[in-house]
Amino acid sequence: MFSNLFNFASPQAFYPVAGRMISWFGWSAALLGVAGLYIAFFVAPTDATQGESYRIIFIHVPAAWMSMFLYLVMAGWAGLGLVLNTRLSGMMASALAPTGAMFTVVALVTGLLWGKPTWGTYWVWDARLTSELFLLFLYLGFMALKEAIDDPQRADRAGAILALVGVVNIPIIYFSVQWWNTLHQGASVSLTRAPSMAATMLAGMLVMALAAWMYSIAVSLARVRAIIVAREQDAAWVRSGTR
Amino acid sequence: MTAAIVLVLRRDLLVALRRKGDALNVLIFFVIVASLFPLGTGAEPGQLRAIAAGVIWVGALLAALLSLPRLFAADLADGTLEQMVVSAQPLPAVVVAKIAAHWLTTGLPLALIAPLLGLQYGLPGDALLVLLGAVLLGTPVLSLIGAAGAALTLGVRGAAVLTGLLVLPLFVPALVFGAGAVTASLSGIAPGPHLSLLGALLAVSLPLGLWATCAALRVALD
Amino acid sequence: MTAAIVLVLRRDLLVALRRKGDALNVLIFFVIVASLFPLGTGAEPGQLRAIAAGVIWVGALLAALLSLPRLFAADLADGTLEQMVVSAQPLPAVVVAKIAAHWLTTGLPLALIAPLLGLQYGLPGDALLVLLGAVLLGTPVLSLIGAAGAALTLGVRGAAVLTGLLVLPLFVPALVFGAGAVTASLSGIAPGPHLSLLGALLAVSLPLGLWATCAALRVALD
Amino acid sequence: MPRKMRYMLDAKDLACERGERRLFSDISLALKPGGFARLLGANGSGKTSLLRILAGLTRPAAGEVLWRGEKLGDIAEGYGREMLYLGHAPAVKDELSVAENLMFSARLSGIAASNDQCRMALEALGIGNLAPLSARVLSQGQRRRAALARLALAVPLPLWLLDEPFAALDENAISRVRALAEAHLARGGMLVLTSHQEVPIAAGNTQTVNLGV
Amino acid sequence: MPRKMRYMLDAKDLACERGERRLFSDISLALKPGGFARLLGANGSGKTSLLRILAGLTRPAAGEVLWRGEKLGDIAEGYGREMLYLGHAPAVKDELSVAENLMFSARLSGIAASNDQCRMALEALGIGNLAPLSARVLSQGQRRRAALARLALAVPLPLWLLDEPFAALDENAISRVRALAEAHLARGGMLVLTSHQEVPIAAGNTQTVNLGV
Ligand code: HEM
Ligand SMILES: Nc1ncnc2c1ncn2[C@@H]1O[C@H](COP(=O)(O)OP(=O)(O)OP(=O)(O)O)[C@@H](O)[C@H]1O
Ligand SMILES: Nc1ncnc2c1ncn2[C@@H]1O[C@H](COP(=O)(O)OP(=O)(O)OP(=O)(O)O)[C@@H](O)[C@H]1O
Ligand SMILES: [Mg+2]
Ligand SMILES: [Mg+2]
Repeated sequence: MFSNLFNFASPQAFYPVAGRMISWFGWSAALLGVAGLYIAFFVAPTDATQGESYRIIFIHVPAAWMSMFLYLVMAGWAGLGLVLNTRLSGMMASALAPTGAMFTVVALVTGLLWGKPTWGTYWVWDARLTSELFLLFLYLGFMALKEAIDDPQRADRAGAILALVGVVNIPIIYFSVQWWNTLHQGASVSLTRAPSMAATMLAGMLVMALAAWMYSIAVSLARVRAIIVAREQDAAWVRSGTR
Repeated sequence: MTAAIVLVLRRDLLVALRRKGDALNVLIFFVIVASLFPLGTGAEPGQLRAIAAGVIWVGALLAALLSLPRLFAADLADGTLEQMVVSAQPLPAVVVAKIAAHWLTTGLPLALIAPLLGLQYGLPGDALLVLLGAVLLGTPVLSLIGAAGAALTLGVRGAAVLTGLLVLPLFVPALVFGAGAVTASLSGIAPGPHLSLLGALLAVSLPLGLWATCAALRVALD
Repeated sequence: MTAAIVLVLRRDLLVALRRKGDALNVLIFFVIVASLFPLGTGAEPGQLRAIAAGVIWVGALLAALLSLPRLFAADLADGTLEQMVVSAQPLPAVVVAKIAAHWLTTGLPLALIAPLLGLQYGLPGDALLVLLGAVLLGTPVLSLIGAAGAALTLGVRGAAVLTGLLVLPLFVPALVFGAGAVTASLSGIAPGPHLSLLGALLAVSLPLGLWATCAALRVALD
Repeated sequence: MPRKMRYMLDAKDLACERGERRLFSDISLALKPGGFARLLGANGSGKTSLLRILAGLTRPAAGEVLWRGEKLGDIAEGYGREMLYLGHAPAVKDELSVAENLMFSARLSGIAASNDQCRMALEALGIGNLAPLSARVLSQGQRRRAALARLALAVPLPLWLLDEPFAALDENAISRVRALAEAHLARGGMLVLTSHQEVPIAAGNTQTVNLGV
Repeated sequence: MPRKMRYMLDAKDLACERGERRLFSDISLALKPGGFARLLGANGSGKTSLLRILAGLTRPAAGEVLWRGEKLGDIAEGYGREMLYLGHAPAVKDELSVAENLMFSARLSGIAASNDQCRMALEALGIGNLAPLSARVLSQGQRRRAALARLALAVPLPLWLLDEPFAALDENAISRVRALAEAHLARGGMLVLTSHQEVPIAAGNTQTVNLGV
């Protein structure tokens, strides 16, 4: 009964749609990125206590958000594939993982660079930092597991199980600043409270976050197209060049 | 259900009994890891006491990890696993029994020897009790998560290392709360919250670990 | 002789590298192990520096131990081992190659990344060099002794207990000297004696490990 | 509905894919009590894969398998209580004795066999004298016999799925297994097997599924 | 001395003990170029054990095996360069492709086979198309074929020892292996094999060693 509802989930139907969407998202990402960086480096004022170094926030925070968000999306696709046995879901999860891992690395590296001037050290073993590091390990584990299994269908299902189990790490990252008292600061952007930072800073961060979002969509779509072609080599529609 | 658990448990324990070396290896490894530190760090009593809980917990994690490759791989190779999946017994019961057997042959011995090691590190009496409680609560978590990791990597080349890569991040909370309980008790803070967090962890990982293991085993055989 | 070594080495490396991630997994796994310790023990820079060498050595030992089961067991089960024994190539050459492949895929990557981890733990420059040297000298010892242990456990009943009792204690000198060299250099003492003891250990375990492995393999197949 | 009632095992339009390659498609197979199906085909044609689909181990790429009119996925262990699958891995643990091995695997199939019954089952395969030995010391054929001894206990299970049961057996063992299979069919059991050896099995109702090259 | 010169392989009064039990004793077997010996016996009678003694893997409880007049223990790898042993474990590594597996195992026997030769050897067993596939995906019979492809390369080795070479093979594969064995005998090679299947092999000089029940 799901067959109609999830008709778009066939790789064949999805391939051309994805092709058309990529450029839209790609251009939006570029434009938003330029705008965000402009706000970050030219509009936003110098911070009273941290000087210029605080500007890392415009990359750090969106990257950290994306790293967690993409994991949830990836796990969502993976779970969908496990339940409904749709081929496309596993490919989507595979396509999202490298981008998620990339944002995790960015969050870690910008955090490291920021830590030196503010905390006086690159790295401390605090709960937020450590759980973010383990998010990276989860992404890497997901990719390693998929890489290690020959049969793509089996790899999809095994990867999905891992991704779903790893979801427990996300609340740990997010709430770690509340659960343990750490060096890292707590959430300052919240839906329930008035933001505690300058409006331009907030705007810059949100624009950068949107850019990251668009970028993720564009890159994942491009990657999923490549995966579709690689996996469906035998399928007639690929060979006949309908793409 | 209970009958199935008892059946598989008896069988696994019998096999373990016939290969005593495996369980012993884990125990010896644990002792070596734990006793290496006084050697490596230049035994200052104060320092030792401070790191004792951490060292013992890391030892427990690694020992659990070391014993994981054996959990399902042999059963897969000789066809026992497929017999278990097509058997008249529910797969979750089989998996519960296998995990229980794993805990009885690795986690429990570790829990029993941990207070001895703590003594070696100069932990006071009440901290020893907390340590015992924490290890008793925490090692089943290790077995549960570990089983899921072992099942996911079944039949994969380099499975042992891949398993480590997959499960160690998930082991971390157990380590944090387990070591935290002992450290808290050392500094005169009540270890209760840490221990109940450990209990919560067990409660979460029981269904999650079971589900993941069963699902992964079916995938491995497909 | 050399041709045989190259042949088996190439084959084993090919098997190992068939999975692109395999060597990488060892590294990531090692990094995780090394990150666990500070987490469990609390995070004071002075303390960290003191335990750095111990942590890295335990990581190396664990990586060696984890990878041992797959050294010969798979070859025994699928018949490759008996083919190697009846082959046109001398058995010691085959064994040298297998041990070398094991070291190249576990020991060497660890040795190369160990200084990076040392950096993370705040070790000074000269201690890092000592660490690199010690790990380079020590990991082949682990591979050699480990291979003998893995060969002994094949087939022979009850040998597992024996291995546990023989091999793990034999690992300890490597750990003690290896960690000792770094600790010495940290406290401003020359690490030379420790390193030369490690070298001596390697010189002893090379012929001994080879001989024991070959003999044990023949016994396992008889 | 009528089809459901007539056949105990009913596999419809099965297809199997391995590594993006289609091994077979549109294979159907239906068994009534006493029915016997022989799977034929060259090496690699997909006999083992088909048998694993019938056992519920592998999911077919298309088609479905019904047992007593219900889909396999929905009945899970219920099917396990009525079906015996013997793959080419013998599922015999080196660490246990031959008798212990048999006892545990019978229990796993839901058959509570007494020590005496196990002994008799081993005798039915001609390895009664090996009962107390560790399975490690068995020869290749003895190991297969130890696995096949389950058949002698599996009288209550109506469906047997056997993958190459005669491989590595000597003549004596082959005729013993054959006798067990024929008795099973005679009392209304069902049997699906693959075999490269031409072993004639008497059955009221024989069908052949040829998977080709 | 005269006996030494007449026979290439000369096994005298062999006995084998396993777990304190004597499997067989006073078994003798001698082969000249072109000679063929078939080992018969029930499951567990000791055929594999005898073959392993001939290969130098197991030491006999009594008696000795001479190759070109020298005792096996004294010649070690020298024997390995002239003898091919195929046990029932196929020695095929899952991680390597079918072609790589063959190439490495040929090298191990001292045969430097080119890629083309490997390809042709696989074709001789009817699995040329599987050459680039990972051995993990092979079916049981395909895996045996991949192991047996060594025979097509082992032309320079005068002595072949084969344990159940026909098990799990379909008819086509059996006749291919049989052809390889007959060609080997015809060019003066020697062959010892065990088989429960009655596969006739034409040889100038056939002997049968019956190990009984
Ligand atoms: C490698 C080290 C670091 C890691 C892994 C890391 C990780 C994260 C993560 C995951 C978030 C998003 C979670 C949330 O929104 O609540 C975040 C946000 C943030 N981080 Fe970091 N961080 C690191 C270092 C730093 C440093 C050194 C600073 C500055 C002192 C910093 C300042 C912030 C700020 C201000 C936010 C935004 C919080 C908010 O407004 O919600 N981080 N970081
Ligand atoms: N992951 C995979 N990728 C490609 N091919 C695969 C994969 N897994 C299995 N195969 C192929 O599927 C077939 C499996 O067949 P199966 O084991 O069912 O054969 P069979 O008929 O039982 O053969 P045999 O007589 O040799 O036992 C083989 O041809 C094998 O090469
Ligand atoms: N350690 C041991 N203790 C007791 N018996 C042993 C031991 N090792 C082997 N055996 C016995 O030795 C015999 C080994 O026989 P072998 O494997 O040579 O048989 P085979 O003739 O090749 O049989 P098959 O036809 O089944 O392959 C078996 O009967 C086995 O039970
Ligand atoms: Mg088959
Ligand atoms: Mg045999």
